[in-house]
Amino acid sequence: MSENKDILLSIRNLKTHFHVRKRVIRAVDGVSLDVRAGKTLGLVGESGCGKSITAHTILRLLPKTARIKDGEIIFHSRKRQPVDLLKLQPSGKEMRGIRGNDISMIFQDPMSSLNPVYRIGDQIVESILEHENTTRAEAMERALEMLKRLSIPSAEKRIREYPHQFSGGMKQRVMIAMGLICNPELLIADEPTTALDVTIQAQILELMQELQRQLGFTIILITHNMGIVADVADDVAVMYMGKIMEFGSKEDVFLRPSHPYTRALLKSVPVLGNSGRDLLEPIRGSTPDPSDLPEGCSFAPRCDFAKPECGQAIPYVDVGNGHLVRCVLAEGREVRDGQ
Amino acid sequence: MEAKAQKIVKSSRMRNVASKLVSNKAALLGLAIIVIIILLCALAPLMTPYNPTKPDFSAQVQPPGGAHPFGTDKLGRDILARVLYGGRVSILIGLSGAVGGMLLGVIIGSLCGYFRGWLDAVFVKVAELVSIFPQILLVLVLVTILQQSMYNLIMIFIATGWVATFRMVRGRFFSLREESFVEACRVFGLGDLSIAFRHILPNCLGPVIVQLTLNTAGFILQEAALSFIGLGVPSGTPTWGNIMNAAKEIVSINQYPWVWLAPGLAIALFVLGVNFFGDGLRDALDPKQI
Amino acid sequence: MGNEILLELKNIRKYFPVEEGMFRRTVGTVKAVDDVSLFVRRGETLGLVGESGCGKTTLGKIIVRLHKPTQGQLNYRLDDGGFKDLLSLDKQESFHAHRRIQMVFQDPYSSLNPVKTILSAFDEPMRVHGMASAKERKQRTADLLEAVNLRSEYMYRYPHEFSGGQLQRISIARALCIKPDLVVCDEPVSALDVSIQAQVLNLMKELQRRMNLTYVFIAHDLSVVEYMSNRIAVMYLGKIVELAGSGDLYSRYRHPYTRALLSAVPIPEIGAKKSRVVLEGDVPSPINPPEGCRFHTRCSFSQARCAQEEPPLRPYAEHEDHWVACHFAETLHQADDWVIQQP
Amino acid sequence: MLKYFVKRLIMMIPMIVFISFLVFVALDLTPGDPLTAQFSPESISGLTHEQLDALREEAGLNDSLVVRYLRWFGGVLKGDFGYSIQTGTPIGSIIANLLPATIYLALAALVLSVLMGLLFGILSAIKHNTIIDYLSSLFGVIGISMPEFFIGILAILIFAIQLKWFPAQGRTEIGATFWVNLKYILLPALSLGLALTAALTRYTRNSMLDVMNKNYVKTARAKGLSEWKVFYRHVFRNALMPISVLICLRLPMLIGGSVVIEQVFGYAGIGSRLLTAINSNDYQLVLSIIFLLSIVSLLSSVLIDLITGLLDPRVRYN
Repeated sequence: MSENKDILLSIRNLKTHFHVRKRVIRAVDGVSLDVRAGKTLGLVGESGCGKSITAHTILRLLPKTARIKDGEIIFHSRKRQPVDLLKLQPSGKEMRGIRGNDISMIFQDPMSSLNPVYRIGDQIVESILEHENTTRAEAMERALEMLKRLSIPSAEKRIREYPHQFSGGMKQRVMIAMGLICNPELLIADEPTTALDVTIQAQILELMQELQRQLGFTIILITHNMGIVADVADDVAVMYMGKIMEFGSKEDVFLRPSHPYTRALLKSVPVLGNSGRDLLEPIRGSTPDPSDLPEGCSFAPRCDFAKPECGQAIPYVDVGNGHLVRCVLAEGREVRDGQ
Repeated sequence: MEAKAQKIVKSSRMRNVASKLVSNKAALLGLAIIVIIILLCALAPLMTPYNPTKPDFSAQVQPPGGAHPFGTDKLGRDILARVLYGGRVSILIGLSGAVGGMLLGVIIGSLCGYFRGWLDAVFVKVAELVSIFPQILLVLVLVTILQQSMYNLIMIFIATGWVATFRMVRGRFFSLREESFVEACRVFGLGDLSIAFRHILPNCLGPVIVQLTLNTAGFILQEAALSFIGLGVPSGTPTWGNIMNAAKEIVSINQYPWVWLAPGLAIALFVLGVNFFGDGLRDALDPKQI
Repeated sequence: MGNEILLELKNIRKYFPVEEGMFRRTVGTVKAVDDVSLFVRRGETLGLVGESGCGKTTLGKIIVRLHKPTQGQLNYRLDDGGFKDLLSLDKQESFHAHRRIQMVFQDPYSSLNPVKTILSAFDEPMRVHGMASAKERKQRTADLLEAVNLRSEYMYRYPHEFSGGQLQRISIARALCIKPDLVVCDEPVSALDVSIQAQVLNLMKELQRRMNLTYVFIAHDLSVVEYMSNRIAVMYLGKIVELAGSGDLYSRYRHPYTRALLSAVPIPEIGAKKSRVVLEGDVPSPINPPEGCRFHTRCSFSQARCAQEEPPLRPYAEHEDHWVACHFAETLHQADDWVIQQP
Repeated sequence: MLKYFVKRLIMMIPMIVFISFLVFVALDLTPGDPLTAQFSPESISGLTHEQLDALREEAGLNDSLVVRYLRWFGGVLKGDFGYSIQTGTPIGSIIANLLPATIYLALAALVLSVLMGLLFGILSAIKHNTIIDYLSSLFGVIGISMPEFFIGILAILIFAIQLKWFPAQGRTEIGATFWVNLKYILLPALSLGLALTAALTRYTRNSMLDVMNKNYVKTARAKGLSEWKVFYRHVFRNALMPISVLICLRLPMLIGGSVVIEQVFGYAGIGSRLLTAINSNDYQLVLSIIFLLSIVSLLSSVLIDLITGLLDPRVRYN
């Protein structure tokens, strides 16, 4: 995890735990990541692996029961001094200055992510007026231009309409418009197309890539769909039970998968074209209870290559120019989490 | 195969609902109040020697203390006796009205919720009409036609009390009707009535019981108000409401407050208990709260 | 896989009235399923794929008679070999026909009655369909739970004590308790986690082999449908636009919508050069679908004829099992940008 | 928007007609001679039986129920409710000067309870799971458990008699200014409104908490808005709609309750007049008052319903 200039966000040993009645759920349990500026990082894993909590921790949008136990998130912004987001007051002035302005976020379910009683235009303009002192008319003009850029038909009319008059696909475009209106440096997309049909999903992913090419912002794309990551991401981080099992470029992870979980995940997903000739190999058992995770590697109980050492601390190993694997079997230079 | 051998126990929903209730102190307090007051009223003859209705002109308007722990009213009748005997009637009216209303509401609600069509449209309009009419006015209309009696009062409560349960059961049927387990029953060829009453209805019992407690509380208050203005239970049989009838004059409010304070507090305490218990029940039965 | 036809749908239509206003006046009709005909052979898996609103779930529910179709026949081969329209049976026959066709639902958490034990969920259907002795029913429940890799003691538990994957396996076992020949599976794995999906899909394949079951497999995820199905029907706005063997559909697709669907599915592999076909705008409203071919408003190959004349679903060239509903199916695939996937 | 208002008003007409028919049927079932209800005592006193019968025939009292209903309803629409059997004065005038007092009381109770209910509800939602939340839910439970008249009597004992802040009885006094009238109405309005205040507190809290978990609130926070702006613009506005539905549901109870409260406070409104009418079997007056009170309750619930339409564009636009 080298410290060079093109890193926009570096997360070190992040631990976000939840206290629910007497149990402690270690949702994010020591995550370290570097997000390259202008690129797209795919954060992939099954539900409950902590990918969404990691993203919410970046923007400090966590419920009251959450506790950030450890770690730091350095934001190397172009517009301001590097700052550790975890040191800021969650709803303090400085953090709010970043949220929606330098780092913005869009969510999974477009149907319920827009306020039903406000017009579309007003909801987009609200972000501009919050972060920049400009006139409402000027802000509305920018909102209209952004809606057009997201190819929403007859934008002049639709900007005055209400969310219930929009389809799922159209609402997600409005969300993207809202996220990009203050031209942020980082857009976090939490399962943006999971609730959409596959052809609409293709439109949205295509749109996001096109806008990234034009505006140059960085994307963290959170999904459980390996296909989307292979299609859109530049770097990939595979998460399981609150830890990153494997991190590397798209080619590293898909052509040279080195962690047993990544390999098992790729073999358990049907791929279009082989039409059922070779049988899927499901991962046996089921995800363990997050409140009493086993010591060492939490994938060990379901892993075909499990060995006794998997019970102790697991090294985070660089198996080849930045391709990191958290597994005893991996050969290479060990990397400290904190570094 | 499943990982560890889980302890195979015939666990039941009722057990985990009960365990959640026990952990809710307010619900337990509520239950205690209800049980104590009902016991006191039921065992009234043992608690006080006095007759609640026989006037005793030698002991008019005595303040609490001595022979009369709660004092006596203008006709020398012992207030404690009247509160205890009166409690029986008030609780009986409140409970029977609520139970009657619940049964009616469940039956109509289930049929309308499951079969819809014109039956549903008719009862929705009827329910709307009944809820537009302030309940007291409906009672006054019926009181002017029929004469006052405890029996008529219960009938009136049932005639107006079914609406809340009806709306709730009908709503639950509308949503449950689309659930897959109901569709599965139809695919197995089970009959409509057995689906409605043996599969869907049991899922509504939780909120129905909660509504029962709320209705009981509501009717006790309603009976007290009606009896207080002299249109509920005729003053011959004492109830918490008509005991307080004496409190209409200012002089009795000020000079001998004990006459109306005891029954008033009895109503408030009992209804408070019912509400605490009802709230605890709602949280315990709410599937969302693990 | 025998080629004996088990079920034949003939010109099935299902229109839902759209009501508005105080007096629930009907102001339009949603043509959810519009003149669909197809057959299912015994032992095969017929895939039904399409995006939301295409009518695949409605068609599935018509097969199990949860919905009564506005028009059309549901011909089923009964034990004596003869075909009967399930929609015109008398009360008794109609009840017994429920044994033949069963359904597995999408949401595992709502397909079992939360206030009843697993045993009673199995027991009632068996009892109603003539399995007299309670002991025998309990034994069959135990066997079925073991058949789906679950401990038979779980029959005494309540649904809220199981995970999504376990519940879905229980629902599959329950659907088999009265020995159906045809099971309609409506998005059986979409609500499950990726690793659990593979377990359930393989279980369904194994049960099909062991009990000679026939599946109608409904899903929006083309990769899952292709993995499970022998033949796949692609639906759009209430109609079947293409029907072919799963291998054929992938490599020799002939309908522009199938092509767009295939190109939109993200592949978890690198290096597969794939030209992206991105459709414009949203799916039109099913209340008044476009005239002629319903896809012509979004089809990049559409010509004048497409807007006037609705293309019938007809066999494509000489392939016996390949049907397509497009006037220009024979010529379109010659275009150079037609192929989207280098194998 | 207008279409929605007009539609709601039209929907009300069948309801009014139905209520009036119900009331008339009840009137018909009551004993007592309808004649005395249609003619002032002077005009019919001293007439012989035959003349009374002729009068009855001429007034069409022997016609079928429906015809008499239509004539009665026609009169009602013109403000002619007939005569009070007991006092002989035209019912129209009795209602004219007593109904406004009751409406004034119910309105005051509504305003007070809505303000207090929303305030406590919002406070306990914002300060969720703190002492404030606990106290206000306790206040909520106690408020809905106390009978209204008991609260009234306690209020009189403490605030009127002991502390002498407010008059114990009565509605107004000669030459009373607005402020003096306010002093008269405060205690009755508070007692009448307490149950609604308690219910509103609980309901507002739950409705606010429910909205706070919605995705669009998370979106609002993700825009960088301050907690206060998120509450004010996004949470409160959406929480208001279910609350106005509750007010609409509880309004009939408010009007019903005023009958009891007027008795306790000796507040001369249509409610207490209704009770005296019942005790003296003045049926025509009783049922006319009941008819009017239910119309008021219907009108106010439709009004609240329209406000809901105003707030929620989905209602306006579909």
